[in-house]
Amino acid sequence: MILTTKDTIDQTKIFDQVKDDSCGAIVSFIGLVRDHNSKEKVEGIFYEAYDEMVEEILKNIEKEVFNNWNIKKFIAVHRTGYLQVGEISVMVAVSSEHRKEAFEACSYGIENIKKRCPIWKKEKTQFGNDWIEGVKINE
Amino acid sequence: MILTTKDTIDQTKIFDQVKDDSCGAIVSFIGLVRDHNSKEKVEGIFYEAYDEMVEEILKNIEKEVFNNWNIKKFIAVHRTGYLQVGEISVMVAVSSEHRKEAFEACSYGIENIKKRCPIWKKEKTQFGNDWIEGVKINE
Amino acid sequence: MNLSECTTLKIRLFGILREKMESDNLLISIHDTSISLKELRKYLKELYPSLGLNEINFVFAVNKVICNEDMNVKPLDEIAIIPPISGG
Amino acid sequence: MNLSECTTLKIRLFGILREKMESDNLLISIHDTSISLKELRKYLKELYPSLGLNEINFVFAVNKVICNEDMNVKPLDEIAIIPPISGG
Repeated sequence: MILTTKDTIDQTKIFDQVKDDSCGAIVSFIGLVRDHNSKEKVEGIFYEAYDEMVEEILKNIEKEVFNNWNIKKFIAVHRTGYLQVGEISVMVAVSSEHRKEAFEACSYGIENIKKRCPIWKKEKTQFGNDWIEGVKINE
Repeated sequence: MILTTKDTIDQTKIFDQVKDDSCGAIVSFIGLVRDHNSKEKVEGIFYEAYDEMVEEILKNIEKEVFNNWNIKKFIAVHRTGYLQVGEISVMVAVSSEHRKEAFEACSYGIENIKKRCPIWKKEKTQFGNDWIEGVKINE
Repeated sequence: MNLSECTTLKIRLFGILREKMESDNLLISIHDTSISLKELRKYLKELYPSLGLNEINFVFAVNKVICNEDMNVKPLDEIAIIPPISGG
Repeated sequence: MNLSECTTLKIRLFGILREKMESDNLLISIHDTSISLKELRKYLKELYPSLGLNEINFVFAVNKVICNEDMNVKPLDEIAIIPPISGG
């Protein structure tokens, strides 16, 4: 399951969805809005995505993960819109029989979301709103 | 926070405990009772621990993790007693500013729990109850 | 310029670029039925200096795929400028 | 054997060993105030063949730490036999 959403990401619900009786391991990564950046206090972050392209790329990442690792379920969700400190911006959860696969697939998932998904963020601090200088998208 | 417990491990509660406004990343590993082993259907697993020694070792692992990685919180909980298929036997959750540290510390945590904690399991299958052949404990 | 030879490309804008133009899209006219992304890059820099495309390391996505700039785009293609990303 | 020279060691049992002996502990008498783990290993194998210690790759924990078998243990030490583990 992969998607971008404007709704709150409910980690309990995702855990229930990724769970499977045949699996002995679940590894999850949760990205949250931090209360600071390298210089100052952060109040919140606005996330904007090229949704249709993100979903294409998430589909590709999902395929790659199932091709490369023997896992049972893969969930990747990215939120858009304005998020306050402590809210979940992204979650990747993987279930598998054994833990090695789940760790590797989860890590691959989040690394590739970061590198390949057209998503942009604007931080809100007491000094205003700034688009974060990002990195060139990976093909 | 580290402990062994006879109570159900509530992953939502642990997520709330490991969360911190200064953190941008949470990585968690959840171990669950699988419905099968390499040969047959499994109905449940009985976990027995040398609790006092496990807690000593978990304390050491916790110290090592904080010495080696720049993380905010580390939680490791291992359950004992009889668990049915799908129940959580062990959970390791780590929060940190950035994801790399959380992934590495979480993986280190579960690998070392597996290698160093005096815990034993007995599987219940339709053919009876069998202590699982384990590995020599790592000093 | 013979207007009958012009076609219109729609180019999607995101993030800082969308904000600078106060628009989700740029509509630009080209003097042919297609144009290479390389030419489009040059053209956009000339036509919209306020986008600041000289200062950012952007790429083009065509039909949701990052493309080599030798490629030609046509009016029905979904074209987007992808400025440096910062998701996660 | 002079009983006044004997001391008692308590050895904790877990898992398959606890089940085999139907007890959480073994109480064994030694003819001295201490004994090396190496000697204890030999002694236990002779004394309790039903534990099957020849068949498993066990180690000793003394006061919750895995110890080298050159070490001597005394009655107040918390001694445990640690059969192969399978936690997680």
